[in-house]
Amino acid sequence: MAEFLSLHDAVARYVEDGATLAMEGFTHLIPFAAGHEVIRQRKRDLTLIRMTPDLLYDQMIGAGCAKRLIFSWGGNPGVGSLHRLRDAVEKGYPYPVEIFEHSHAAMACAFEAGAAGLPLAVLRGYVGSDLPKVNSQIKFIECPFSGERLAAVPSIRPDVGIVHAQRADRRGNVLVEGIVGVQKEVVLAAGRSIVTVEEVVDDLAAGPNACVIPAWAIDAISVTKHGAYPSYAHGYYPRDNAFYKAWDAIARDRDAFDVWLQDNVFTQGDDT
Amino acid sequence: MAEFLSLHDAVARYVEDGATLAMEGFTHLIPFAAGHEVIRQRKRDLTLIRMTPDLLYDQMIGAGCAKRLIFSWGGNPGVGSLHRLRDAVEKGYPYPVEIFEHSHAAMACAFEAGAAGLPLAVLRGYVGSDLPKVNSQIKFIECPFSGERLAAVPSIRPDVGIVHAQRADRRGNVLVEGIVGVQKEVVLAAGRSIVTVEEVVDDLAAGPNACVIPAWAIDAISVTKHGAYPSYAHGYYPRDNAFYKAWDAIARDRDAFDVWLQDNVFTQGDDT
Amino acid sequence: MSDRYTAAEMMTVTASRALSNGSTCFVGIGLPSEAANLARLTHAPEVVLIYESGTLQTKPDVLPLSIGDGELCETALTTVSVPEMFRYWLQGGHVDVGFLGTAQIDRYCNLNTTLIGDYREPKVRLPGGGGAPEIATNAREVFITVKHSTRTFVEAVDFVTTVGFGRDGTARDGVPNIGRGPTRVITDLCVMKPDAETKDLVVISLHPGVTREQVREATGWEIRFAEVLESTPEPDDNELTILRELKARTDRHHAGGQAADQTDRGSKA
Amino acid sequence: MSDRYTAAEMMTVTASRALSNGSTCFVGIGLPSEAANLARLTHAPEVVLIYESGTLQTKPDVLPLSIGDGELCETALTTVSVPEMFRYWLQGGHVDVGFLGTAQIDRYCNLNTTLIGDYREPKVRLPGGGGAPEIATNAREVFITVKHSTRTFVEAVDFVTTVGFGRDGTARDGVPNIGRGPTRVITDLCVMKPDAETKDLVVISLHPGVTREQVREATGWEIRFAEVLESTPEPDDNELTILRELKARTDRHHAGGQAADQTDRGSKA
Repeated sequence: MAEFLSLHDAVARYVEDGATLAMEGFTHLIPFAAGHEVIRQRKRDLTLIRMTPDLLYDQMIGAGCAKRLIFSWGGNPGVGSLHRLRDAVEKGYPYPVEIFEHSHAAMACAFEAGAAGLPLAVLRGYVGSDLPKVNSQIKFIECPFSGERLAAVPSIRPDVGIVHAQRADRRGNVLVEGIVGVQKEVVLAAGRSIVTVEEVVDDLAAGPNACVIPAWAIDAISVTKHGAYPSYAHGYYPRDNAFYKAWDAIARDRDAFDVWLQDNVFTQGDDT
Repeated sequence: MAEFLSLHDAVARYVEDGATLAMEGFTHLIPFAAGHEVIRQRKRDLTLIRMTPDLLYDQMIGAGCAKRLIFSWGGNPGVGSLHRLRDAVEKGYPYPVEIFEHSHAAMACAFEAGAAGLPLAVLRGYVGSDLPKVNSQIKFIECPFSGERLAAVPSIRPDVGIVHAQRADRRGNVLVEGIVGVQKEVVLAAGRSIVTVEEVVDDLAAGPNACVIPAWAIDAISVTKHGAYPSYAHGYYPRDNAFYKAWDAIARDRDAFDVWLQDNVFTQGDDT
Repeated sequence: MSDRYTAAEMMTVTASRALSNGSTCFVGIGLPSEAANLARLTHAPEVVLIYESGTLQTKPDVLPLSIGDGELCETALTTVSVPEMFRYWLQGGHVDVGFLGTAQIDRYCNLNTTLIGDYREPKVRLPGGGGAPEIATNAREVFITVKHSTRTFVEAVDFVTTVGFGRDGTARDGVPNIGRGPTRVITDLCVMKPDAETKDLVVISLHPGVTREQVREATGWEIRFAEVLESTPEPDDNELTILRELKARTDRHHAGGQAADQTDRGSKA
Repeated sequence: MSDRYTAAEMMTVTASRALSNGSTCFVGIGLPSEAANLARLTHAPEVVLIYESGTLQTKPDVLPLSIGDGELCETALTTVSVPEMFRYWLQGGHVDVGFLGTAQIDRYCNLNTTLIGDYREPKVRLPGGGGAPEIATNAREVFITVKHSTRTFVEAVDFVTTVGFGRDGTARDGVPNIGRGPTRVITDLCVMKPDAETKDLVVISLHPGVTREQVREATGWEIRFAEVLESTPEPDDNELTILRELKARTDRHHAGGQAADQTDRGSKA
């Protein structure tokens, strides 16, 4: 049952060193504030899972939180590379990061299967691709009815799932609206879930089939205004495209990144 | 791309003798009018698929349209048995009907897999049940990651899928609202799809994540007011519970059924 | 027996008390639905009710006639597709209690809702499994409520639609990712629980005024009784009042629920 | 070359013309997105554009910077979850054309967007597969648009992220339920198609003013030319006007899209 906690307390309680952590948001509702809290609390040896490890995971990897990354597209959308990720993968700085690389279809299916409590996802995928040669998680099975060869990947069932959403009601039910990505799947697939929200309202004002996650499927809710910034929250604020562009220069240089981290993460936050 | 057709023409064009036909609506939005059109056109040897073959399939089976039934719960909800179905299964009247019986979970997953273009659905199901002993469609596979034994059933990919929905816009995009059941899955899984709707509107007035089926995923739309009656259409009319209760006596008796069929199906419809 | 309440009311109230506040319950239609909603309207206002039609956390004002009445959707927190319901919410592990009825039950709580007789030559064809086979294995535990009679409580079910503990009580042993199975059977005569070891049903509590003999006569096998046999607590006045109001509301609603001009149409398109 | 349009404009207009009205197109970000939206704003108003973020039938007024810009959702018919997008809409067989870019491509249209060098010791790490591996196999056919250079058009891709026809042109042979694969590659110099038999790329059309030599020099293998080599039709004024307006609108939007008070915050929670 969802408990309203400060972001500090939610991360302190549920994110342990060595945990498997999925932080999702498909270009929208990316839980940046929560990621910065993970950095501030100097969590280490995390297995980070995310379809699109963009700036958020670049920052967390650069800050030394990760030992492993499971992903399907790692870039700064519309801008270029993730330099902190590349530095970790190519040069082992600040720590080596092991990667398990998928396609989007496989990861989307793996989140779906995780939410469905299954150990595997089956898809018509990876035909002719070299990815199965470099990712031991990708296998193939034969359909017992048609004989067709289909790809299978382990479902994603992280220790902790963190997403951002627009709003919660006072009982802790959460509305996600717009590009909903895999937000619901992450919360349902995770052992523990934290949802940061823009605000708390009396009434979610949701349609009959809206994407609402009930309070009893969530562990902690942290009211975190602008918690997805510099990504966006549909109906609240737009994406700060300028920051995404500016990130390229910050992340290219180890020292510039450290200064940014000091000024924008370590000296921020509402420690309680 | 959706074409607006009369119900007569839609059924005449797409439902062939011997076809596999799924008509869905989970207690809500059951396409009764379309089923009556199938009866009027005296379609034969159909393989009928439906999770809950309630009054609609009792009528179609009693009228002699079916040779096979794939289902997971066959009853008159809150009332009792389906007497026409029982007469066909137990006494072969008017024709013998072969049954393939599943659980709801398996059929829901089979529709999902059908919509996803897969040949099979995998679920944690049928543990300890006798259903796999009497339904050759149910198999078991071993998860290549966990070793767990999981159930597998063929996906449902009918020749024709028919559902009812609240409304279409003038381009043929359809909104389904309330208890959405497997309406979207049926349309996407079927080779051809017919959607009957209460009305056509300028603007669907749907929320950003509403259950909207695009016109290009539908073959025919038939504007059919009260097309789900005596089931209901959320926002349009309630379920006629009295008719569901009255059905018991009609269906118990072969002659009473024939009279009902004559009066309410064969002498109705808007032949064009 | 009491003149304050009927045996059916005793059963419903006892079944409702089994549900704890805040638990998540996947509700079968009929008796389970009645008991679950009574729980919500009395001691367990925060019980979360889920119906297989996709309605999550629903709070119907009247009891549904079918599993997918509009009332369930209108009063739900949200309504999801049926595949999502079975995949994410049931199989995904979010259901504490599956609350089921049945047509037949045996000593190992195996349930039959498929047919009486032989599968290929049925004497009576019943509706089938519906959601029950996977509710019984994917919910953390299962409550069963059903009227007590030898027609229902049989030595051996004709068909295992939904597993309790199998024909020999061991069907769940060593199976990964499976719920505890039935933990309580509530009838109009008594409350039973599976023996912790052997898994066969044991009467743990008799309803007021009910004798062991009555239970024996209504059970198709040599039913066991607990060494310390409790007396089931009686319904209190508040429970009875709320239950009767709920049923009266329900009857009024389903009798008058449809437009008058539709009652004799039956099929007009 | 013309002074009426640039080589980049020639490429975009040619790519846009490949999309037919009413077809359903799964759109990659960058050049494919530009071409697909130009098609929608010119000859193919009924083209259905799908982005992997879940936005179905979207009609953005400006080009998205990321695959999930709010603009895509706001102008979409509806927006579904990402698992639904890949399972029901792509794998379910509702996509006519997958429109992709790439970092490397070989003669058999295999695409590499993973890395340059060896997988374990990369010289350059690229973003990875994203949606492309399954777009390329589950869409009915695939169009590829990319700038022509020896850096991109290589003898052998360092990694097959996304299959065209495999290392020997036979990867699709006998594979059930697979699309036709790449049917057209559009660059700033020419249009190529796979040979019907061998599947290796053949130049079928040179853009106005482009020579065979230029194409040969920009291609990392001995590229073939069709016996009858067409000249690609030039962009018309309407297409150029609409393309330029679209790009100007896009630049204005993305420059001024965020609130001024947020531009230097970068991370504040």
